[in-house]
Amino acid sequence: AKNFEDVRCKCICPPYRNITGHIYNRNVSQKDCNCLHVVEPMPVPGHDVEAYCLLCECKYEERSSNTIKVTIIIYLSVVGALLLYMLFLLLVDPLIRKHDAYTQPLHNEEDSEEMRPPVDSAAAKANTVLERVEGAQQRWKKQVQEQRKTVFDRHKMLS
Amino acid sequence: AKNFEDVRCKCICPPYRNITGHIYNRNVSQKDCNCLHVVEPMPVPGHDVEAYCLLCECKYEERSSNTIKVTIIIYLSVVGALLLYMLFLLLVDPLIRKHDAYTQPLHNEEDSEEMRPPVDSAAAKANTVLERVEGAQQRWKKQVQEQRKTVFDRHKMLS
Amino acid sequence: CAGMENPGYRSGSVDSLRHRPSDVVVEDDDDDDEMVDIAGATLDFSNTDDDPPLGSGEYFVERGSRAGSMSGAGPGRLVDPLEDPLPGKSKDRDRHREIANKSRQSTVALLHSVSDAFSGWLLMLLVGLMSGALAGGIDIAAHWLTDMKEGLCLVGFWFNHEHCCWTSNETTFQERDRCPQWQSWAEIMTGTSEGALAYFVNYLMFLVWALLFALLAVTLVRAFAPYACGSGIPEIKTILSGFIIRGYLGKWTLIIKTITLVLAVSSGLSLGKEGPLVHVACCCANILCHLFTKYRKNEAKRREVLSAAAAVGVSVAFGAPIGGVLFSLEEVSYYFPLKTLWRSFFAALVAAFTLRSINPFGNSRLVLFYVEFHAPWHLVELGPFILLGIFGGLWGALFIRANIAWCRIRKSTRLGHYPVTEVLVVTALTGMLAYPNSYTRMGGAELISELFNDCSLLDSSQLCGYKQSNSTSGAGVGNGLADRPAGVGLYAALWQLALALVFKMMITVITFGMKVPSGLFIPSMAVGAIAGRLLGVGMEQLAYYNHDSAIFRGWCSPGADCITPGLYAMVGAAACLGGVTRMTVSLVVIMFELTGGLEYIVPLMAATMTSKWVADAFGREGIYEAHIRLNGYPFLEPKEEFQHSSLTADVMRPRRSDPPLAVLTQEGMTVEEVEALVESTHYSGFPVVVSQDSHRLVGFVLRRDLLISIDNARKRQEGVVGASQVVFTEHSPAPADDAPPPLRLRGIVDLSPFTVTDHTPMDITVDIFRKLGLRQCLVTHNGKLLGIITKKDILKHMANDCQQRPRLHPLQL
Amino acid sequence: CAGMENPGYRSGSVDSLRHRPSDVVVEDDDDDDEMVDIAGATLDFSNTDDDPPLGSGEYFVERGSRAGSMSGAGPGRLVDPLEDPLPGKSKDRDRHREIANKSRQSTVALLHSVSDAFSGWLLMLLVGLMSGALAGGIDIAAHWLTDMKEGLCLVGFWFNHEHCCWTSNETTFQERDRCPQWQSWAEIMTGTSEGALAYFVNYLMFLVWALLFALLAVTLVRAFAPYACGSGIPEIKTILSGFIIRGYLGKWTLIIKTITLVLAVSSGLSLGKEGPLVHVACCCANILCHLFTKYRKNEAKRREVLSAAAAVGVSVAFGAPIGGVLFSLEEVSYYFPLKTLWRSFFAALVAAFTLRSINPFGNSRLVLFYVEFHAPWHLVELGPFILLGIFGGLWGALFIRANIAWCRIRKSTRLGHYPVTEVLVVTALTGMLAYPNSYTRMGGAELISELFNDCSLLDSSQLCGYKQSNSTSGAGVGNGLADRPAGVGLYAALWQLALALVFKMMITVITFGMKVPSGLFIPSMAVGAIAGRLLGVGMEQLAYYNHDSAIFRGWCSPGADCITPGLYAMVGAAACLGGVTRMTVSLVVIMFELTGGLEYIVPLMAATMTSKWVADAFGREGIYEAHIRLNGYPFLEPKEEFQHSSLTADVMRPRRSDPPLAVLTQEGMTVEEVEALVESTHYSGFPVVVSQDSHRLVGFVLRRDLLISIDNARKRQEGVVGASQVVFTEHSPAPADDAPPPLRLRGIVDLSPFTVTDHTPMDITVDIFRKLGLRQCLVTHNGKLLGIITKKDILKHMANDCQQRPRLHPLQL
Repeated sequence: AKNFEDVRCKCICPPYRNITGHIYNRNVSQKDCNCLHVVEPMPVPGHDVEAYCLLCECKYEERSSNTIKVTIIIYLSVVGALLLYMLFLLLVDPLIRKHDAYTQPLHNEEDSEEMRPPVDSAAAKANTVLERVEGAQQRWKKQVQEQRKTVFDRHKMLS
Repeated sequence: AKNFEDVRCKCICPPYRNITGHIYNRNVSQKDCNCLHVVEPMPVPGHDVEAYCLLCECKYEERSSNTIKVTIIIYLSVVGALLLYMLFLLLVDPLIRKHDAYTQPLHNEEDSEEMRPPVDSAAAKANTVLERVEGAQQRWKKQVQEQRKTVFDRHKMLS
Repeated sequence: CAGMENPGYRSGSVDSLRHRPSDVVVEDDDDDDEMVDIAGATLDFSNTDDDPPLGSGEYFVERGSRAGSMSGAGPGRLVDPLEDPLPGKSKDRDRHREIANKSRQSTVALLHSVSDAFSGWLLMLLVGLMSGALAGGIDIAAHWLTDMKEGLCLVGFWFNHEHCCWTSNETTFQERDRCPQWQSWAEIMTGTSEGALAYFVNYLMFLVWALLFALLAVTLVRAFAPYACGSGIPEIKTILSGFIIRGYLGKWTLIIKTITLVLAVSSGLSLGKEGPLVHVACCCANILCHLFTKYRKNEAKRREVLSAAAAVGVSVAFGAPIGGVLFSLEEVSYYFPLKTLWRSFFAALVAAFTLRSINPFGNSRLVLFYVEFHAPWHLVELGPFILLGIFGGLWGALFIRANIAWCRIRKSTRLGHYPVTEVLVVTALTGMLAYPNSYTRMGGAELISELFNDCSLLDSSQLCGYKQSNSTSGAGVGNGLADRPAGVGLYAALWQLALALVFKMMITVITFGMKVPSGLFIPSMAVGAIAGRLLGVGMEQLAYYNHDSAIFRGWCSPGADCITPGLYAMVGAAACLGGVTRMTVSLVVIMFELTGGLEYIVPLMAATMTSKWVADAFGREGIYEAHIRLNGYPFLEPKEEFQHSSLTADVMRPRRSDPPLAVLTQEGMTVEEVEALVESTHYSGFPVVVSQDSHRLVGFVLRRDLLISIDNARKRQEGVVGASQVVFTEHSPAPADDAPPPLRLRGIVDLSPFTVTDHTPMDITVDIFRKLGLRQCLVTHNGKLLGIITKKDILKHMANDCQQRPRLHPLQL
Repeated sequence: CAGMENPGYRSGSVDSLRHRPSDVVVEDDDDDDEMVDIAGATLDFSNTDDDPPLGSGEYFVERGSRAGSMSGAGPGRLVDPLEDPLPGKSKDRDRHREIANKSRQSTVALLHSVSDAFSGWLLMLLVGLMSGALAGGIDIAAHWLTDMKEGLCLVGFWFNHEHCCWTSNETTFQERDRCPQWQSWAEIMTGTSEGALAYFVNYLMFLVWALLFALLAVTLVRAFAPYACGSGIPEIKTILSGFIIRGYLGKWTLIIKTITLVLAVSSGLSLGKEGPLVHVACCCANILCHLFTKYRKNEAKRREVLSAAAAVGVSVAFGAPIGGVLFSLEEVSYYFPLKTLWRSFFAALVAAFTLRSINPFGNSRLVLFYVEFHAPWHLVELGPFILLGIFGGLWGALFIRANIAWCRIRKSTRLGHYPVTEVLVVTALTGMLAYPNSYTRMGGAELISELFNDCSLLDSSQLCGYKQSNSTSGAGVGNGLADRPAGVGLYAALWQLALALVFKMMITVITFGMKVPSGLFIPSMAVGAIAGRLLGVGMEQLAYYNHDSAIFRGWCSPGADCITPGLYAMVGAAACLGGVTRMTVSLVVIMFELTGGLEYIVPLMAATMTSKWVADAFGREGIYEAHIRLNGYPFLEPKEEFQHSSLTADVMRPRRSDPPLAVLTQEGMTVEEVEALVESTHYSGFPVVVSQDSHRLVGFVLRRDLLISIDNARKRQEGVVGASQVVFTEHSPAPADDAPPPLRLRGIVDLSPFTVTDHTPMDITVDIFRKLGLRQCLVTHNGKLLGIITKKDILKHMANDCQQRPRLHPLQL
């Protein structure tokens, strides 16, 4: 977009005698960022220019509109993806895997840590990548459930 | 001293066109410390004043000449007193107390800390103020001797 | 003691142990680590899921609750996972030694050793870069979403209001952000920006967006990472003190916290992003630790990295690297060695640099409310500054009480069951009340920025609505800041500010602690800044109308610039923040990094010190300690002095009425007996003694190690049956001919457990626990093992102590 | 352990002990203190003489030498005086409790408790005021004396050159300090200021004054307070680590150090006043501690005050309060709790404020070389900055080696016997070589100030001797700093600077360590600043003549102000100082408090980090640690990691070949036996065991307590004779009918000695010693007392370890 260049020189000129305040914006290089180059048309006659310019404050500013654009787009897509995944988990997932919904919680709650892992690890090593992902997702879901219980139900943390 | 007042406004004006640099000093209040009031006579014609003044830098400075005077005098008198005392210790003191010069060093070197002090403290309590001062001075001298031995002779510290 | 299990030592003396036949467990130096990993239920695939944040171990909460339900069941509640006795030495040291030895042999190893040495710095660099980048992204996105509530940029939806009008020439001196490219919702929907209808449409859209953002935030938190809510600083303090909250610093927490922080800030709720940024930085650090072997396996080292990450968080939140380091030192960290100081500083710098190069605000500054003051201040002004300090202290104390009371209600009543509804209601309330008042409608950081601003001639905001003095001579360069009488605009602004003050004070109490990411710094500072600005303007007008009174005569002559209301706002902000968090030095440093002026150290210090003293008079805990106590985290406050004259014997387990301590003897017990003992108790470790009679302490063995060793031996070692003797001595007695071969387990015994005597005063014991970072310690009497004392016991004892203690010298820091 | 003698605990449980008949020794809580005072040979009149700086105890050095001559004589060389086991808790806590209890009863007591609480802050206020005032006096006097070498002010001898011409209108743009009121010695004596004769007279007078000042300084030091020489920082580090150097922080040291510091600085020697100012501030703190009961009697508390005083010293030396606090934290202090952080900061602020109100330099700044930079820097410049860092590191390493070698020569050869001659010769050498070169003739701080200066249009020094570019348009406001070609003046200046660099590098090596007060900061910074300025001017000219080369094209267009030589000088100064002292964070903070610009954190950090890494590659010790080791102070370096895999059993006494440990049994020994045991050994403490057979540890008793108790009992208690039993148990067995009554001494036994097991790895033991500040610790095996380990043993072991250790990862901080 041509209108949105990434540098500007902004001069703010306060009210002076009977002239109201003004803001001047121009696309100039840092070297030229001063009152004489930016304030156009000059609202005061020649002999007053120096005094008027002393009051004005000129600032050279840079930005990267690309960074902004990319950041916003990434942000929106992550939020979108998360929403979709949430919907998936809420609506689709329960339908697919209704069958193993009964065994998992039991297994999670009562097993002591010392005994379970060797079995898990042995099992995990033998499986395919897909099943591993599956397993990881299951574990993650259990973790989230645990966290939810802790924070929202039992109020043991972060309350 | 009337010549050394404690405030000044010092304007340093760098070379400008064909005028060499100048330093202006004046006794003015902080409010009046600016180029227009201090630079006199103005070396440039009226229309150049503003430009010339922009280059000059005026600083308002304060000092306390009394503080300086008092500090220096105190310092000199302390140094003088120390020198006199040193001379006294070097020349006069040994003459006065020739008699007990023999016992002291022995006493200092061999006594273990646990045994000596009770005697000292018992002795000190019974005495007059003058003798206490005397005693304190003696102890101090022993300490300095000890320090001197440590630092200068044995080089156990601060080398 | 438990927690004494010390791989460093073990491998140090492994040469003498390795070749004995029964030493099946500790076959490899690293084997131990792997066992731990297995025991911690972490699979090989662990890199793709939420790793346990600090090594292995159960969920802390799980343990906590279980422990709670069984309290009084026995002596040592050894519920905390394994740890080095002293933060992070042994394992790392061994690696060094190994590397040093190797590198004598080859040049490759030399390179390896150098890269190993640099990996700490590299990690810091990465943490700095990642946190800086994330903070930049959060800033940009939050700005955009906040402005989204008001309108849309037509030339590119991704621009916020300011950037939309960035190059526009149509902005005016009065309304600097108005340009045709930016259209409010009313303009888009009804075509007009004036009138009641437009106002109503804008109001409605504001509310709708706010509710939408809040809903999204709380839903995402609930769905994906409940740990992402809140400020995070209390939990990080707890983690740094040595406890483990699994998943708290994981990948999902990071993602969700980043995303929802933007939403929460944008929804207009009275919260800031500083605390959550600390959490985000710690998540980054924890995740990046997985890239380095050195840090993946060593909890203590990882904790040092987390300390540095806390510094990084504050560094990017305020653009104050030094302040961040001091914040981590003063407020967050438990153990802060010099090495960490250097590294924290480095990481904080890198992060600040990254953020600056992203330049999220377009002003080449790291924060929105950066100011550059150079106005002088007069000694007399210390009076009002101290007044602000008192206000800050009072408000801090009040806020903590009110917020804790509210959180307790949330925790214990039905309110806690409707987190989503709560967030929505509070958002609606905030939005409805905030919109009509322009000072509450804008974001917190923007408000602070406006309040910190001193009214130069270039400013046109309502707060600068002074009557123009008649001496506007063109020659008076820069003298436009002289005292002026207040105009109508300023009086209106003051009223709005006063209302905003009341509103902010109320709403912040119920906002902090909701189930969205929420920081406390910005709201606290906003309250203080409003109060300070009000006082500052008051002082200014007082000085203007009383030039000749005794106090103002010397320094406030007409035409002189004697009082800067912006400075008062700054001091007020520092005072209120100090009252709430009880920071002092770090706060002053942060404030002066914000302003770039060393001139104001004295006013700031006077205000924060007063604020701290006043607040301490009403309760010694800062908001973070109060939340830690509210949630019952096992946290041993390092600042507080323990003021009770009990002895260790009074606190240790077993108590007089309890059954005796469960111990193992170094020889004479059979495998079956050991198993029975282990099964019958829940302790995670057992002391080993010479004999049941003498009770002379030999060492300490962990339940887990014991179980796994016996298990392994039964499976792999020949002849080990239930009747085999278990031998913990170095040289076992010659077995009887017909007896099965003994099971030698000296390898798993920690031979250097920490001990104190039963006569040790508790304050010394507490100090030992704090300084050495212990979890447990054994108690002896005349060389006999008497009992065990754990961190939990100490916490319980201190809690009792706290209730009984007379509160008399709050001024004694 | 010895060092465990713990009055806090004792009085905590005194209720149960006090009324037993034989408990004659510990009758009063404070009695113990007084006994100590007596034992320390300090009389009631002690306030007028040099008090022991930190409680009682012998001269540390005396002990050291004695211990050295008898090494190997027995197990525990318990040569260190009594101390609280954990820095400063017990006694203070008891006072609190007492006060808290009392204040429930009356309002007077409430006031008392408040004033007690405030006394710490009051003390800090006083320390700040006193140190600030002294620093101001030193600055003024040193300036005056320095100028005295050149001439005299006719209108008031107390004015230095600058103040003599302060209001003169006759100064010119070129020679800003020339005015008729100030006359050089040549003018006064020969009447002319031109020509060879005048030069010769000035030269001669310069030398004469320099020699006189140096002679005075060294004589005064020798006559009154030999401890006033040197920098003082190594000794203060040692004191803060818990050791006692009697008289080191006394009144005489303060007076003499203050006086001679001025003389030493004025004599033109290559030394600064920063280190000695730290010593002066610590002396102030120690003396002021005597005003407060709370601090007079508690060594540990006093040590906290000293930590704060170190911060104050740097604060006034550099006008950098925050930098000072960090310096104390990073470099000086051993134990730095948060409370100390706050108080240090407060004291540092007060001191800086005091100094500023004295305004010694007349520029409203705290230091001579304050600068305010705002020139931007470019990323490419990091290259030269890192080069400067490498230079700084190399120089630092070289300097440390050379200086230590020189000091070793001084220590071991005949050179050490002529300190006065040495000082005079070095002064003469310095004066002769320095006078012809104007950059060495001026003082160190002045030189640095000149080098830091960026050449604006207002400057006329030789260093700014650029050819005027032809574009001196009047409109180019403030654009006079653009790159210019070097002129003749600048080339001359560069030559002089190069010579000055070589000279400074040489002369500083032999100056530091002479028997006058001498700081190291200013000379180090001067070396760095010269190098940096040279590089900066070089870069500037390179950029000027190569505008279009690849590296300069982007940012160094003609007419742009792209390289600031003053910034290079600043970075160089930081790098060299960092190389010598190995400070990092505190140094950066000091530098940026000096410049008031946060923009330069990254260049400064890059340079100091590089410098530290490079210097560490050549030797891990900073100059202060090197001096500590050279002098053999008992100092356990808290930064260094112990990298050796030995066990406590290898280090403890008694060794295998030694006779067994001397122990007392808790009952069964007679008074005579005890006395014989005590007489036959030199240990300052003895463990108490249950019986000689079982060797089960009961407690620890100090030699001094034992002797005094027995002595007292023999004098005052009826029936105590040589054959009386000494009983350390709580309930003594019924004595036989004809036996004399037993002497009960449980009251003096420390029942909570620290113990470790013999299997504890040494690194853990070292860590315990460091963190808990122990002096000794008992070693047990299976509950049996085995031996004792002291700090000295550890130091000896670490020294051996140090020699054998492979030096491979210097980059690992």
